[in-house]
Amino acid sequence: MREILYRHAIREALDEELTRDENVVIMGEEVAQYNGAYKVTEGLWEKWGDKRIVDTPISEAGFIGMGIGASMLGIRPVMELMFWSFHSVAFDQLVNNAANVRYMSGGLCHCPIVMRGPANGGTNVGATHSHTPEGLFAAFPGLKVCSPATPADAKGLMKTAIRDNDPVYIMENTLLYGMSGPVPDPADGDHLAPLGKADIKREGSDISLIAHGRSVLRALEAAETLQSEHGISAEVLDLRSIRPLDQQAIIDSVMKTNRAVLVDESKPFCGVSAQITTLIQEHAFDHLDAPVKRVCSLDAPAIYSPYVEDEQLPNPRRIIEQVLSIA
Amino acid sequence: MREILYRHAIREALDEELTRDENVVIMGEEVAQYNGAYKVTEGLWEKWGDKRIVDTPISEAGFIGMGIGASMLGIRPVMELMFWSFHSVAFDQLVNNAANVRYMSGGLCHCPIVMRGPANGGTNVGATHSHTPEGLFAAFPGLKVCSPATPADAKGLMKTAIRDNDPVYIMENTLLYGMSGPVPDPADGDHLAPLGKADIKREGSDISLIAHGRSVLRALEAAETLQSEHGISAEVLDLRSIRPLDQQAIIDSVMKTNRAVLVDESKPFCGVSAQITTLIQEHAFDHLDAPVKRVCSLDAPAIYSPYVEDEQLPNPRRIIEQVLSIA
Amino acid sequence: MMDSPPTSLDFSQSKVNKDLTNADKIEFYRQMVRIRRFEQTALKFYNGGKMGGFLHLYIGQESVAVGTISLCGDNDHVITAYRCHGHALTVGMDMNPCMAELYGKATGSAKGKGGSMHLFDPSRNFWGGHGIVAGQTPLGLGLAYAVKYKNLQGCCLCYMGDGAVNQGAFHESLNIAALFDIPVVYIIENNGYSMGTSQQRSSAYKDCLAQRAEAYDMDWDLVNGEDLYEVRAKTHIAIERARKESKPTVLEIATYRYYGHSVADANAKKYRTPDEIEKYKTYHDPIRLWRRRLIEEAVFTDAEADAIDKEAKQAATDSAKFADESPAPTVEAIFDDVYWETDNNTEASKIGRHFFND
Amino acid sequence: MMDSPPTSLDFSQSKVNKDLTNADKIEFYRQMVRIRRFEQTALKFYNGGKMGGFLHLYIGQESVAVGTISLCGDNDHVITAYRCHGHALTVGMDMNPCMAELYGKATGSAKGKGGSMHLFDPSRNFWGGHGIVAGQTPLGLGLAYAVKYKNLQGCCLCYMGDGAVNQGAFHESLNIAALFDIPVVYIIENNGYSMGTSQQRSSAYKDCLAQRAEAYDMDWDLVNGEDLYEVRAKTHIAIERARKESKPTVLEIATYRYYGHSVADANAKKYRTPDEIEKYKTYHDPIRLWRRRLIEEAVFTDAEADAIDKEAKQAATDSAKFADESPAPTVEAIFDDVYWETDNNTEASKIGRHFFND
Ligand SMILES: Cc1ncc(C[n+]2csc(CCOP(=O)(O)OP(=O)(O)O)c2C)c(N)n1
Ligand SMILES: Cc1ncc(C[n+]2csc(CCOP(=O)(O)OP(=O)(O)O)c2C)c(N)n1
Ligand SMILES: [Mg+2]
Ligand SMILES: [Mg+2]
Repeated sequence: MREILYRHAIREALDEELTRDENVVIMGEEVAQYNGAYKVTEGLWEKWGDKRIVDTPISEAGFIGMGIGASMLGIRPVMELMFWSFHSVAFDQLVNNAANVRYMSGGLCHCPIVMRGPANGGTNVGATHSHTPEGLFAAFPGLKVCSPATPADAKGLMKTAIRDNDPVYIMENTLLYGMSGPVPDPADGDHLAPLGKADIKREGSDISLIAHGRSVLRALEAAETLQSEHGISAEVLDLRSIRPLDQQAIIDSVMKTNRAVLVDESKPFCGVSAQITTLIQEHAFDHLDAPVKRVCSLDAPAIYSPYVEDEQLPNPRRIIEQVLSIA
Repeated sequence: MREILYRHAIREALDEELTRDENVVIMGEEVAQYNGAYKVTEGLWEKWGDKRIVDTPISEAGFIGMGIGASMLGIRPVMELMFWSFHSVAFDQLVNNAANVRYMSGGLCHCPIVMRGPANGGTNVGATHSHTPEGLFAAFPGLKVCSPATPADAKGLMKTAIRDNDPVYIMENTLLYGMSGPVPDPADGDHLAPLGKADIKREGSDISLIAHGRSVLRALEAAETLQSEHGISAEVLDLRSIRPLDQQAIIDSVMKTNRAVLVDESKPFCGVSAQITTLIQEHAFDHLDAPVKRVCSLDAPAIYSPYVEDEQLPNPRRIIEQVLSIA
Repeated sequence: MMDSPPTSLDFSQSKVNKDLTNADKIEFYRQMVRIRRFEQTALKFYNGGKMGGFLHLYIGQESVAVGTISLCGDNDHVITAYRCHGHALTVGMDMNPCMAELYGKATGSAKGKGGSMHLFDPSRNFWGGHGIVAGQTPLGLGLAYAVKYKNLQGCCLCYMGDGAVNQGAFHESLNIAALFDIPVVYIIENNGYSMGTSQQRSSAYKDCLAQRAEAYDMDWDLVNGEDLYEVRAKTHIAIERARKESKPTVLEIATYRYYGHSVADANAKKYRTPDEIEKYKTYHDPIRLWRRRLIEEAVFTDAEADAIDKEAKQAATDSAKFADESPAPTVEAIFDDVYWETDNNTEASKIGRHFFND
Repeated sequence: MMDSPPTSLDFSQSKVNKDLTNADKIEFYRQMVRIRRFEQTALKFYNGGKMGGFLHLYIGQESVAVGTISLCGDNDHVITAYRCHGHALTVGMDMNPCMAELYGKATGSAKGKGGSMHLFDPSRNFWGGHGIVAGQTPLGLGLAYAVKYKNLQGCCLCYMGDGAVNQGAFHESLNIAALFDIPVVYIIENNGYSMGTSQQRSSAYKDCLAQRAEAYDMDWDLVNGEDLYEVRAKTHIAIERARKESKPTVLEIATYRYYGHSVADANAKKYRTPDEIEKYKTYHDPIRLWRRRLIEEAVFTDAEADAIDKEAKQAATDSAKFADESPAPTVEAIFDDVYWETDNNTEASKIGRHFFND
């Protein structure tokens, strides 16, 4: 299969959906003429022009709210947040209007919008630019959240999200944009990945490493070392979608391995990993041979220093440490 | 001991701290001339005047950011959010500036501010006015969060929070404002309650009900019924403070009872209860005779209808159901 | 507001008003009276314990909704804040689902999920009813954006209070509206107070609030809300500007609310003198003025006006009965209307877990 | 911006400039040169892989920080956005801790925690360095509020970019500043672009951005940033208004940045013509103009100016050496500076658990 970059996989998804549905419009800061701060939308403005690819002022509450309002009338905006971190200035629109308008209207309005952009640490941009708010948003019923780890999933989830009739928030990763991987050729038909379906990225029998986003890759690295150096066979389950969540896949994996380490770049307090731990201990209580362990970002605001930021994030060393503590 | 209302306990705390420290200033919408939307600040403007009790426009990002900036210069603002739900329009100030300014300056700035207001469902005000964001904010290192269930704790925590040199977010409850309880007389000295210390509101031996805020009262009701109708002795642990968290008290209680049901008005996904479950299963794994169960708000936006909203919230019936499922 | 000088212009002679038939004029009367009677009835039953939460009454402001919405066509949209009963009835919603919504009944327009602040009827281009101050202002922008995107000639009327102008989202919206030429008409219903805070205590401004539009090189106007003709004449200009030139406008309509901020407002008579309220009711009441006008114009008689009033009162009473007798939502219904996909039982809704109650 | 007409007024004759000693004037030159040399050095080592994250250069804008901050006294405070090196050096921060911060070293002004966007020095009334566009604007309001609360005569200079004026928080701040008479001076450093978006493509306005102040009945002025005398003269008026009358002002200072938005900006020469950049460098460079002026005024000689330049260059090089040789923060240090109470090991810090790594 051809290999393409994660960022190009997303662009391809956008391009295909722009072609498929004339109501799809891409909006955000620097997405058009500048080609996107991280070049995800490169070339789209040239191809599609001002109507479909729209540069906005630095007014996240304003333009995201505008997208939500437009979506109620049937437009399908795909909004780029240059960083997901900037959710903080648009939070009301993101969690009240998008998440609640269907509910408060008794189902009369709907909100088929996609919000996307990078959400990650690891690029030394400090505390205000390194949020990983998967759990933050998944906590709001009405929203859907996913976080692709590979180019194929990035493309497949994006296309599905754009067709979904509910608000879907996609958290990408600047450190993944430049990574390549196999993505089916468009000639072979639409490549869609369902929301709500986890993916076993590596089969294993001794322990389940459960992750999403870039943490999946860190977990895979750790799994290799666990196998080669410790003879431990780790399964790596990529959640892909945080809400809807593939709870069955989580439970199935843990029932097989009887042990789990969660790898989650968000902060530990009330993070996605806390939710997954809660589900595991409830639904696989009798199958657990040890407490579920977590590897999260160290519990402080994101540090700038390139010398230590990597240690603040989940990394193979810390994953292996946790695995060995219960294996 | 004298009994006073929860709202008056808070007012007394504010009044005492206004007296103690001339840098304490109360700010918010309608806190002065109107006496507070929920009358918490009643009479303070008359007593203290325009300088110390400040009415603000409906500009939460603006005035909360103003309070944060002022706190860096040594003012000790106590900011009222008319509803904690309105955090959504001030989120950047609340989670970036207040939580990170100390960190990003390498400890050079500090931010001794208190944000307070009601955070609860149960008053039929619908999805945009019924948030309980204890976990949402406790997830941000740099912030402290507490949620008093009784007048005495409301007063004691408020006074401690105002003296604390870090940002403390206090989540009150409109349904508690009108409840009375014993509060030590000011004549007997400062009544302070420490942040980070849970309080056993009822001793028990068969199961731990762990809660905060109004859920503590619901848990106490449930505990009575459990005792009288089912012969189950439930301990009720009131967390009071979500961050810092009295983890030891949680673990101690569970080690004694071997079972826990968490009662938490927030939504289940990544709520406070998910975090507590995670801690319990990690630190008391071998002591648990059953999975930890949770009673949260039903996982949908807050419904308006007075006929059903109560069923969406944790209530004794639902608590008892969960207890019986594991006892 | 109440001290606005009597208008020197006679807006009844504006084209958009001259074209009105008698039936049209009577219909406006009927609409205003229906709002008032509906709300008086709601107030009575709110006080009787039939509703929960808030009840923000529109009484005193009726001419704003009726005058402005009377200009709307098929491609024009309406969105407002929590003080939304007037707009809901004016776009044509029946009293029954509105009242039932206030009661929190399953027959309510939002099935009892939204309550008084959240009346919606997309089939009539009415997009709510929103509780977060100014939170609807970017949504209104988006509705207008969509109209333009679809190459339709239309606009969105987006209402807000005088206190809402100090929310950042509104300013972001103004800039975008002007920059992108979005056909949105922002209508500030200036009733002089945001809760207990007067305009002077909440906003810094030169001459008026609408003038803030100048910062964005946007058109604006100030409207005396007590005169339905003026409301229509000036709003018509803004709407035409939106439809024909795709240009936004900010209108500030001076009006007044007779009751407290919400029915729960214990201070309604503290921050305003009873005299101020009485003066407005006596000299500036939009319904009273319109009625007098129509009698002067010999459009209807006192008796005919009374009949309309009586009918409205009856309809309101009937709606309360309807609401009262309607079933409450079930507890299970709490989980409906969260996701389109689960509501519609689509393929997407069957993959993964959407709700998390354990 | 670069096409601003040559000023007709000679601001060197304003009182605040006439009072300057030669030493003062030379000091301004030195400060501007130090900023430029510091940043050129930073750029070199950024490209050499010594730093992470972003590097937003201030080169071209030096007269703004130097001209405005030169007017500050003990009770005046400074806060800005992420393009903060110029302000940091001008308030008097040493190059060493600044450069070390860019390197992410423990000897950095924020111990390597903040990086290039977050230089702070409260001991010099400098409150950062803030990364969220316009997020600092309410903080600046608060600093000024505190000055007033303490009955001190002072103000806060709060800087932002031209793109930042479209964030809601800024508008909320303007309203509060005017309403409460807060002694804050908002300074829009208008370099014509927010990233790749020109002022025209991001903002709707009539004549200029500062004029938005009128919406709040607030004073404003437009300043040609290439002329240090003009910057000082006009800023002085605003500062005096703040100090003496406790009134806010919005100043818009026309300036230009030579480099891309950040060093990582791949498009720096796409959205602006190389010609535009060259033209500014040649005809409008504030350092070049100031130097020429001081030579004309016989304040210093070319040789003296060169010596200052050389010294600045050396200091910058030294700071890079200092930074390079400094230790990195430890992993344990990640947990410092989160809470005042835990840092200071207070009683409060000993109750309950503050951090949650398992
Ligand atoms: C963001 C936000 N802050 C505060 C509130 C509480 N609140 C509801 S209405 C209101 C006053 C609004 O006044 P105005 O905009 O003049 O509208 P009016 O009530 O007069 O129609 C306030 C403070 C809210 N709903 N949302
Ligand atoms: C709320 C927010 N949105 C977007 C960004 C990304 N961003 C950083 S700087 C910038 C451009 C700002 O331009 P301007 O205000 O003119 O300042 P300049 O860079 O020219 O100094 C953008 C879009 C951000 N940091 N914060
Ligand atoms: Mg009002
Ligand atoms: Mg700029």
